[in-house]
Amino acid sequence: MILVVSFLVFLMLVGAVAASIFRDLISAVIAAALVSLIASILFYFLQAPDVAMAEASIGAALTAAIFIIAIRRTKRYEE
Amino acid sequence: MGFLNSYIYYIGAFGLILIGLYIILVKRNLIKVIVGLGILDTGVNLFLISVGYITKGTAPIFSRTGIDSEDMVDPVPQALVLTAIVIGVAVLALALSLAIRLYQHYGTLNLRKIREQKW
Amino acid sequence: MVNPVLLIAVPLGLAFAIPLFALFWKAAVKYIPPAALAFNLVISLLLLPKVLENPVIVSIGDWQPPFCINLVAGPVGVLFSAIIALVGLLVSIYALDYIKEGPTEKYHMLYLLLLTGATGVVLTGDIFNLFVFFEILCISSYALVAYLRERSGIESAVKYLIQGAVGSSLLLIGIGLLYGQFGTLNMADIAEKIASASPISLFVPMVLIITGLGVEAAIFPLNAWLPDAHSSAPSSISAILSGIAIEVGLYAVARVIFTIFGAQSFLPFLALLGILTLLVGEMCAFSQNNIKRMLAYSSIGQIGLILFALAIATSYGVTGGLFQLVSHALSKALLFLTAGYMIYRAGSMEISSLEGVGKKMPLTCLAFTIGAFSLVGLPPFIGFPSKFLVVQAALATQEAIFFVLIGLALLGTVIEAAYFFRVVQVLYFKGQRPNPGRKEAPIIALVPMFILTILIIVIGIYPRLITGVLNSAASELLNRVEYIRSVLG
Amino acid sequence: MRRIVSILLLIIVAVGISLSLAKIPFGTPKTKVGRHYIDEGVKETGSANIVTSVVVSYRGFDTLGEVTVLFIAAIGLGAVLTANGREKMRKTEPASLVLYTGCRLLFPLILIFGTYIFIHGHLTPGGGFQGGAIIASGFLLIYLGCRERRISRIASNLAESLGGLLFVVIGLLGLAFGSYFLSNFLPKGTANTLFSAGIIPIIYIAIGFKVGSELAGIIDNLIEES
Repeated sequence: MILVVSFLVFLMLVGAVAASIFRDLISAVIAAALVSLIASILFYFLQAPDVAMAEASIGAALTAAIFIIAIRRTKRYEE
Repeated sequence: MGFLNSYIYYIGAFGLILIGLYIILVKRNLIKVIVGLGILDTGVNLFLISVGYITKGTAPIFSRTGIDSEDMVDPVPQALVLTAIVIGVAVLALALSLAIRLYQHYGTLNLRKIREQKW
Repeated sequence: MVNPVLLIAVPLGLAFAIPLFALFWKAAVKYIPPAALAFNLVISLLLLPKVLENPVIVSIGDWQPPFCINLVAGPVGVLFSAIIALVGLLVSIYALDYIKEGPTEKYHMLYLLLLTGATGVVLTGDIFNLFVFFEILCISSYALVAYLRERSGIESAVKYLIQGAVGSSLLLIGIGLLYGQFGTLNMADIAEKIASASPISLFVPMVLIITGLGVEAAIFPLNAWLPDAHSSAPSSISAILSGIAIEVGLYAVARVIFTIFGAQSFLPFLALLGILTLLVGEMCAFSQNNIKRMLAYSSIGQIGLILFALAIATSYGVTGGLFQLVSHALSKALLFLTAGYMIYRAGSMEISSLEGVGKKMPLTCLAFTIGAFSLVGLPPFIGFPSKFLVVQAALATQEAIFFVLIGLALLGTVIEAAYFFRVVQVLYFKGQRPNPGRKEAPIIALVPMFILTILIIVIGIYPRLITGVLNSAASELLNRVEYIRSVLG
Repeated sequence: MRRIVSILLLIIVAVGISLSLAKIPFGTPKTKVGRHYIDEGVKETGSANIVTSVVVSYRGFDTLGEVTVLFIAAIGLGAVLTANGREKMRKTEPASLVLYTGCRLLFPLILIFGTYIFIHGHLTPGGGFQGGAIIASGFLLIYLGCRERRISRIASNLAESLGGLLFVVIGLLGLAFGSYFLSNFLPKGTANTLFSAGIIPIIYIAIGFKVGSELAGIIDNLIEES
């Protein structure tokens, strides 16, 4: 169990670093959504199913969607 | 192993908080900064939930009779985080709409180039 | 028995109802904020005599504190909610005519919600609830700064939003640390338990919380957003941001330091920060050519003085700080309201372009002059007794550090006088253009200016009108044992 | 330069927080208020899900503030993005038949699922926010798949406004009947049945409608070309 959690935390931090490195903003947003998704799994492990649902639906799905809509209306690549 | 057992969630939460702050402080692109705000929010939420956790606890829901209420994790941080998630998405949405307008006015999202006014 | 929860629930309900009104009767929308705020003013004034004897504590839900959220309507809370309702009412009357462009019903909704959030912050007795209302206040001000959708407005809203969002995340981390240590969120309950905790574990949450609140309160290193945001918002919003929002932020800082942490050793540092804020603000204001930026920097200076007075932490000092806060709220609101129409008629925000406006709109300029003199601290206006009280309080401490700091504060006042007199001189004595065609501000905008002027003069001559309330408010802030006892019973 | 200063700042933050974390060991029970909610929550509110009873009942005022924050964001976003002049909507390619039909088939199912989530908020995990977000994601699907379809702005404003008003009015009714704002004045029933917990399901339904329409409105405003 603890190994699974450690692996997920590692993956989450890698996702966050990737979100900071990617110059393609769409990729950065996907990486941030991955962070949210793993966080929601961690919430489930921490016995917070309500929060896990909210994070998965609001934090991962809707936030990524509005980010992508906004990027479509501005510019895709970081200068 | 004991170290991981007791600190892994805190490490994850504060890792996210520090990475989020780093993105906000260093990156130039406004959308990137907003992504950083989102990561910072996620980290704060993870920290709040970890504060309320009890080892080998169960979710605070009496879905069937005979659940031992001694082992239930603290419901208060979960309620706080539900609030914080919604507030976070509200701020992100407003920030993105401002970013769209900013791009229409300046044709760029680079915060270092947008310096009409002095700080 | 008037329940203080009405101060929050009724404006909130009316704000939610505005979209319905907009469907059926669009012309009525702009009268809803004045109506709601007039209601709040009446309720606050009704509550005032009662809370001077005993603070009114009401719970939300059927439980007793600390198991539910409670509102604490003590002298401080009711004093602040009365000021918020008064200034908000006057500014909303002004806005009836001033706001004509753009999605006006959205403006009125956001405006009402901003003031509801401010009322919630000053009344609540629960630290997470304070965070939520603080977010209401901040988010509606981000949107209102960008209301005109110009380049500068959007840009400063973005800066404001990023700094504010980081600040509120820090605030939330601080609240989480406090909850982890004490297992409760009620401010009185935390304050009761805090004596048993070790100082080092309290220091970090305190710094995080004060940093988070300090962004909105514009304490020195955290106020980069303020001049931009205040100068590019519509003038009615600048008046509210300068007259209400920063003050509410300062209230939250004072409440956290005095009531929750009771941090006596932290106060000299805060006094130093206050004087730094004051000097930075006044010096930047002196070098401005844009009148709204000048007023915004002068707000920073005034905030510094209030923070300094609160940090003296004697009954005198806190009373002086609160008095200065009231005086700043009234005077700065007046200044921004008058400046709004002066800019509108002159067509530019540059001070040099205001030449001769004094002859064109004599009433508005007279009101501006009175506001400026009051802010500088000339008798017989409200700024005089308040500044006098602050100086007296600093001298009464008999400590060398406060003597030095109040000397610096007086230096700041001299700078302040210099730039305000320069503006007044431009208004009246410069530019002999031969076009004295009179064009006053509309009557509905003159009414709130007139009421503010009257208040400034009357309280300036009879400061006893409010010193009683201020005194008991100061003793509520300083006496945390009494606060804990009245909430927890 | 900026990077070095930022990293120094971050190190200070990290050290400070880890110092204070020593007082908050992970995994040990350390709460007082939460214990009370677990022990008494079912008896006092009638809701089997303690998180729901905390969100809606014990800390209902926070929740009122929170839906207000979302309301402000939706309005502010509308105010910022309102078109200055009349500009035309961008022409977009119609979606393929498979996508179109799939979206139309899925949409009612998603709506039903969201409604289920918020009606059962006091029994199972989930509630107004989660259900509202699911409903909003259904509308997102419609925007992506069937581009010519739009929800009527009036209907969404109405849902938003009535949801908020219902919340405040229930609170004021509690003040009238139970002498506390948001007092639970309806009979609480037996826990773990659908019709229990008094005002909690009603408030969660109001929140569900409000959150769903607000999030859908946010997406609608962002997607529309201005």
